[in-house]
Amino acid sequence: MTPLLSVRNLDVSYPVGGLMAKLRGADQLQIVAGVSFDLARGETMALVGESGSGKTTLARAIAGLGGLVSGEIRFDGAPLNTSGRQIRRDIAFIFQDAVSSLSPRLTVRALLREPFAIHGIQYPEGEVERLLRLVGLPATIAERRPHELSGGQARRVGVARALALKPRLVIADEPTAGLDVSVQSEVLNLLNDLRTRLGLSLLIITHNLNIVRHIADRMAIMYLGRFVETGDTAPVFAHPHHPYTAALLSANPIIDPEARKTRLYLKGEVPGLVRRPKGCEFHSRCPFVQDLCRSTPPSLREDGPVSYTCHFPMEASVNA
Amino acid sequence: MTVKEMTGVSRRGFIASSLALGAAGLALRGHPALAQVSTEGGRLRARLYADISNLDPAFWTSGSDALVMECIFAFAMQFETGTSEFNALPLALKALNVIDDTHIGFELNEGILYSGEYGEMTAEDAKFSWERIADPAVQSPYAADWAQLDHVEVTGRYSGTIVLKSPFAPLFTTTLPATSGIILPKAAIEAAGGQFSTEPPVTSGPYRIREWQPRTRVVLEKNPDFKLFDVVFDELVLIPIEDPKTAELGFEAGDLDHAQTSISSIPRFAAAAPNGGRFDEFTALNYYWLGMNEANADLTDQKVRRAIQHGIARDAVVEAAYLGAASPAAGIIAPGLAGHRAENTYNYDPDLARSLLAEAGVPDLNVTLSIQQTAEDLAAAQIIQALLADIGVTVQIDQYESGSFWSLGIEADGDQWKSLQLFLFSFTMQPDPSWATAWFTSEQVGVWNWQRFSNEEFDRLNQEASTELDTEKRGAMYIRMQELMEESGDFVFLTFEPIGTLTAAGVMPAMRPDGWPILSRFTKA
Amino acid sequence: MSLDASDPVLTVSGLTLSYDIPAGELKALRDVNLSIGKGEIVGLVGESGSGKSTLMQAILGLLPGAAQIRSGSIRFEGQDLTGLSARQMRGLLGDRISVVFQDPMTALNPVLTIGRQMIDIQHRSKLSRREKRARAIEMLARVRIPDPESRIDRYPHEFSGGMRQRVAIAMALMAKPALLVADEPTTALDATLEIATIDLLRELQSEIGCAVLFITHHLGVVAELCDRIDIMYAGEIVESGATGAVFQDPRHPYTQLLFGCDPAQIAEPMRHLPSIGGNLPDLTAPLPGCIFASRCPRADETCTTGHPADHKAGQSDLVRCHYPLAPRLEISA
Amino acid sequence: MLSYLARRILLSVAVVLTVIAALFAMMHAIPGDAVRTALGPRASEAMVEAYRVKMGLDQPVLVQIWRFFSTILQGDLGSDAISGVPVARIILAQLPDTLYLVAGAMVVAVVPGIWLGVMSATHRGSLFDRVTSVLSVSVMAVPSFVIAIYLLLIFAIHLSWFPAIGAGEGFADRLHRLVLPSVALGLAWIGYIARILRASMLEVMGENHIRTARAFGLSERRIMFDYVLRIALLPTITVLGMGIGQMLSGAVFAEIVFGRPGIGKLVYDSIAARNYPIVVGTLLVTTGFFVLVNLIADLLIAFLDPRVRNVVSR
Amino acid sequence: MSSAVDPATAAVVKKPRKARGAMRRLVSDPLGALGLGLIVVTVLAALAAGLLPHDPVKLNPMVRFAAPGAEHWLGTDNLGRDLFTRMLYGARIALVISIGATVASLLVGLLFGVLAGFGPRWLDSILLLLMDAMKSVPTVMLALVLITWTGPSLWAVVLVVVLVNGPTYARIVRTQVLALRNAEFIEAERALGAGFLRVASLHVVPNIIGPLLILAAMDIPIVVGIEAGLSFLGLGVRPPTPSWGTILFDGFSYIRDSIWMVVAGGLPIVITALGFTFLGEALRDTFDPKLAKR
Repeated sequence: MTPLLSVRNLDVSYPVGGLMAKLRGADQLQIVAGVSFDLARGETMALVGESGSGKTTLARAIAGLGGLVSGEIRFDGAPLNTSGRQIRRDIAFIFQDAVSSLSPRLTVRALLREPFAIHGIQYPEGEVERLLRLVGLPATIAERRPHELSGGQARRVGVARALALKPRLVIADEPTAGLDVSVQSEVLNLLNDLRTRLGLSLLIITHNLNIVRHIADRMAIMYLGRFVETGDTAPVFAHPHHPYTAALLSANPIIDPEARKTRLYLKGEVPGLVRRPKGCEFHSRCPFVQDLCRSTPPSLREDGPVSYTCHFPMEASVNA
Repeated sequence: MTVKEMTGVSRRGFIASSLALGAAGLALRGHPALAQVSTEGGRLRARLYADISNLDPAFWTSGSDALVMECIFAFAMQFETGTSEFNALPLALKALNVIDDTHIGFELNEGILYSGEYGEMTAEDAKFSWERIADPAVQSPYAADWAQLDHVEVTGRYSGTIVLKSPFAPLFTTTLPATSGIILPKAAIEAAGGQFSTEPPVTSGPYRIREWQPRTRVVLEKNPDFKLFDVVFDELVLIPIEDPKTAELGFEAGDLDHAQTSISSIPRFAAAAPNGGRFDEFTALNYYWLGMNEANADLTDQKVRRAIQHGIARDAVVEAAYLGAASPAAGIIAPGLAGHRAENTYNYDPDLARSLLAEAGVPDLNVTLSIQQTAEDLAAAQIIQALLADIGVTVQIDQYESGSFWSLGIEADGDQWKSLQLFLFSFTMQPDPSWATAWFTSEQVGVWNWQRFSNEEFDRLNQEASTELDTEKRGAMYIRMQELMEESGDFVFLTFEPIGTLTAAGVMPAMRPDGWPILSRFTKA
Repeated sequence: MSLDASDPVLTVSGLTLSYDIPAGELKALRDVNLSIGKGEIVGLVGESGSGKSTLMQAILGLLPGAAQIRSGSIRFEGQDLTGLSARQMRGLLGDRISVVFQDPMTALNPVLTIGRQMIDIQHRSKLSRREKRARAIEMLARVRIPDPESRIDRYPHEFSGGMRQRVAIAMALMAKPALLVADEPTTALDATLEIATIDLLRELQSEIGCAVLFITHHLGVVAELCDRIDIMYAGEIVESGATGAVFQDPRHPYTQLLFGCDPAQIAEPMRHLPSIGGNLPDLTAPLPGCIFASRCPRADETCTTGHPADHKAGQSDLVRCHYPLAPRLEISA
Repeated sequence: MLSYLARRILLSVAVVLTVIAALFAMMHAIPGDAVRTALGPRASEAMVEAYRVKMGLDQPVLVQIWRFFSTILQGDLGSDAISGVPVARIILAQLPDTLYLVAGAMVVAVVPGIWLGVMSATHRGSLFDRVTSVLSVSVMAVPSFVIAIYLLLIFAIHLSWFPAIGAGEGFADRLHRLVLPSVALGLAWIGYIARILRASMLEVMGENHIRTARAFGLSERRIMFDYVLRIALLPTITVLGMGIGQMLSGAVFAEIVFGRPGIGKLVYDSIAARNYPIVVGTLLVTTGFFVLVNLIADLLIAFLDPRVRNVVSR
Repeated sequence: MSSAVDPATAAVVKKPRKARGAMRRLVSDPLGALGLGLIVVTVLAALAAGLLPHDPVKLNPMVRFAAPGAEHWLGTDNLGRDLFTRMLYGARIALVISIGATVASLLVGLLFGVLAGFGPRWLDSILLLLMDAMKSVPTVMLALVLITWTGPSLWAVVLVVVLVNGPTYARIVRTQVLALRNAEFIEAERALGAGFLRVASLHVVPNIIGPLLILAAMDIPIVVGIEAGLSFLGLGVRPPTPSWGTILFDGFSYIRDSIWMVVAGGLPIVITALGFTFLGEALRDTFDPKLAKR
């Protein structure tokens, strides 16, 4: 069976600077580089990385929301037309900032009817109530405006809007950012429930590894716009191959002072995208860097359900 | 002395005197606050109606120029002040000797010194200066002032003879006592490159220029070498102020020692001059009228023009514009002069006006009324606008700065004359009726005859009247001429304009009968 | 008043505070008790709207005009801060009490160099400008700012977020204060930076020996860094105790539920995560009973009518619950 | 900083060029003879012919544009239609008096404006603040020529405290005569400055770094002047930049009412005289001045605010 | 052109508030109430102008400079016209011009601002340069040059206002559009497939128009000032149409003969200006306090 989404060698750049930059030929900044992955139907995949790793850019490019894209994106086996209208129905995007992703002057009802209006679809009677019920909101909320909603409610409305046109892929950008712990579970549970009930595929962008562990089938770790490690969630957590993955996993604060001792620390700061390091792009921060890393980019390696790009992968025991 | 020969007056000359007499003013006296500090004789601050633009006797342009030239150059002759008669007296000249109609001998005063290295004024200088203006090659706009000059013969260091091609009466009334009589040394003019503008290479008058700040002030200081008459004030500060109302404010605030007022303020100042100063009013000679350009397509029909004549209640216009300072006129020749008309041939009659318009087939006429940018013209224009609205004529008022206004009807200045329709105009006068009518002959069409009024009988009468010696007959001729003007429909005679001047306490003005100040002769009261 | 080593640096007792808002009186803090011992790191944990920022502002004397302290005291080194004049409070701030704020992007003056700001805050010192500058450089080096001699003349926007936060820490600790208040200093940082910053803070704290009040909503950070933990909910401190003890054996239902729904605290991967239902109570008109009653699965009539007292329970020093000794709640998703 | 400088200067040049281009387009768009449009009806035939040759009006439009630009950029603004004197010289002669007036108006505006702004921001909500706000808004609303006439009526005519007309000579006299026109021109800007300063001070006072400064026990005085005002003044500088440029042309009213020489009066007289070269020349000079002042203001802001230098404008 | 503060960004997307409560708050603000009162007076004056017994252009030189009295409430001018009547008719001119010109400027600003904000970058750059160029010509100069060529008329005044205020509004709109263009809710609409027209009309303009209207209300006194100023210079409305500016100029000319003309021309300018400014300030404070930095 073909995967629902199949991405091959995807590059995403953004135009930068003005005339001078154009003359220097430096008018584009490559943010995502050479990304390939598949997403199966009904599967949840998490894109993980720190700020500036390019995870949001990648997701937006897939949803056709910007960036100069090269490479191949296939949706349901066919090349994806990122500027067409069909993609808007097939792929739904849930934005990070729930409240500000709702047009401030419209009521919830109007917001929920919009997808139908946009696509010229006859609005099914009672659909607003149905959608609200679907995301666990009372029908009375339909007459409110975005600023009258709580963060959790706004996020649910966002989800309801995303689901209105029965998409097949939902991309959620940091769906729990800014939410309290007690609320974030509700949102994650909702997404998960919908995934199972509606047979959606989910692409979740997050920097929070703790939620990834619970909800994602597969995960991809991004660094400077590249996938440094991809694979099924459990094996990656159990045995990170890439030092960056290991560092991220160990950066989880814990109560046990003993466990802290095995923590992996990274050197320095994330280098700018303008000056990508040579060789392995992670070498400037890698605690285990060797000469080879500085000169030669590592190729993709596989270890069972996990693939990674590192010359000298971590031993299985390190993060035990 | 009256002028017999009018053709010699140039347009530029006319502009100049019109401006000067119509608007300029000036004063003298040390102002307590500032003036006496520096100079013993004090300082006199007077208004110029505009900034100076050219002080070359052959090329000057405005009355302000003339006023300043009269201070910095020793004129050949100068009009007497403080009298009611025009009387030109020799100044640089010591004597004039009319040998015959075409030979006039002259003798210069000795010891008139030029500034700089140019020494004493001589008969050679007179020859050079006068022949220069007359020389067609120089292209002086004032060449007509010396139109009949053949040449000047130098007979001695200080004496010579003016040789005319034919008799030329204006020589004594408009040429020698005015700017065209100014005598300048050849060397200086040549050093300046043949002509100059605002920086005279040489001066010879009671004052010389100390400082000129464009549009701000001209400061003149006393010339110690000048001996022809006693000069009282050490310093003249001439401030260009175009708007007479502003000048009045300046005078009242103590910023000016002498200024000409607006006509509408005359009654107020006549009742009480501000700051203990004096107010003088000069005889109303200058005439003010509404002209219509009969060459304009909308106005070619005489019925239309006559309708407009009948639609204007002149008393209302005059009253509104001058706030009671003047009365309506029936013509262009002031009371007391031969040819003065007491009454018009028509009266204000809006009904007749309307029927005339209907006959002409223009029940809703739109015309523009061009005026100068003064409160008085604006008031008069608005009254006219209202009156004409009453007979179904819509008037749009266009305001112009004085300079540009005066080129509106002149063919040499472009095609604007074609679109000119109605205009409010005033001309200056000398006390002779020939001054008034000279501008409306066929020859003057496109020059000063903006109405483009052209009438054979008028032209003939104008010619005959200038040689007619019988005052009564002559008067009748001029009355007939005004009738002809009126019948053409081109003219609505409005009024004769008085001139008022304000002079600060402690200053004794020196004024010609027409209200023109001779600043160098101002004294302390 | 004499101080001995066992005296806490800061004692908040019975602090009740409200805001005057158009809708009435918002009771932001109610009978808050908190104490921080010398050299102790105390974590103050609470979700949005729990009042932890208000408490911080009250301690620092930086309350907005609409806030009114109704009762209670904040004693710092024997002085009641609530009674101090603005001038007296200024005398303490930046000297005996320092702060690190949450947002490193806006907490520094954008138009002054780092050096200028670090020199300015030494306004009490009699040192020369040059010496102050030297101290600032030294301090920057201590927080591992590379090349501090030249960096000191840079403007805040020329630093990365992590570095800015380290600069803020350097500034806060320069005067060797007795108490450092850290208001979510790592929230805006990425995980790897967060850990590094926490390590740095711990290191500097142990050198200087100051007490730290660390405000956060991140349970893991408290576990990592703090000696003691105070849990805040809706304007009240509901549980307080040694970190290890509270994490191991939380006694207040809210604490239990909170820990229960933190994915980091759940060892086994589970698709369906637990959550706490319901909403925060309306603080303009709180019900007479327990503040958590409306969301508590164990609440009975006692809880909705009577306000619970503070109890010692289990290993926790303070549990504001009518049933502090009840068995642990079963967390189910 | 250098690139900001370069970009900002480039922009100013582009703006000036655009204005010149717009002027060219307008003159050619207006029906009728472009030369007459450029020179006005009073130009003599000789001048018209000279201009025709100079601008090459028989040449292709591109050549005309090039000549139009190059003559203007060489500082040649044409010649007065009446006297033939170069327009640039006429304008430059009038500029000083107007600049004195603008300087006077700036003093009138800035000193009380800043004081009121600071005082009302630091005493927010007080009676003083309320009164100041109402007054600021009130003076902003009233056009300067209305103020000018009332000042003239009251202080020059009725009370005779100040001279009514002219620019005067000598320092004391000039200063004395500058008072009323400066007040007329500057009064409204007191309000603008006070209001903008108050607003931006309040905004800065609410920023986190001020809280940081407070948390380090810095004195209020120091916080106000070193931390708040330093940032809050930046928008005020922008406003002043705009203000100086607007005053330069707004001076026309004060100059007419108070009978002062200056470029405002010059341009007013030139309009009545249909002396287009002077009107257009003055437009170019004041625009150039305006652009220059705003450039200086922006560079000053960039100098004072390190953030601006790094902002890449879209 | 970048500057430290951009007023426009401050105005982007804020919470709409309930209109009725806002109106109450507006009127409870004493300044807002005063402003509203003054505007109501001005509007009533403009409406009542036709009811007066005198004709605003009817001349009667015989009763010039009459002092205020029962017949002429504010006296008469130099041509004997009733000043009170002229003053009220002046209100008509002032209101019609200022509101008409402001609406025209708003439309122009909205059109070009949206074009620049949404259009391709080159179009934005060109429009931006044009806006900056327009704004770099000092207002009075622009007016003077324009009127030298067009000749004085009401339309010229409107044109001046559009050229002066239009680019300002366009710039504000553009900045807001740019800010909104990348706002999450716009992204969200686009992610749903909404087209340009839908996004612009349904989501962008409604979020921009509020603050823009407030700014425009606050600009009205400036427009009144421009009209009166140009008429004062003889470059606005033509005589005999009564404009406050022409009344004031007549008053200035005859300031020694009667002060009532200066009062009749100046006072209503002051009143209207204060009215609109107070109301504008109150509107802004009520709906959009962030605009204060403009």
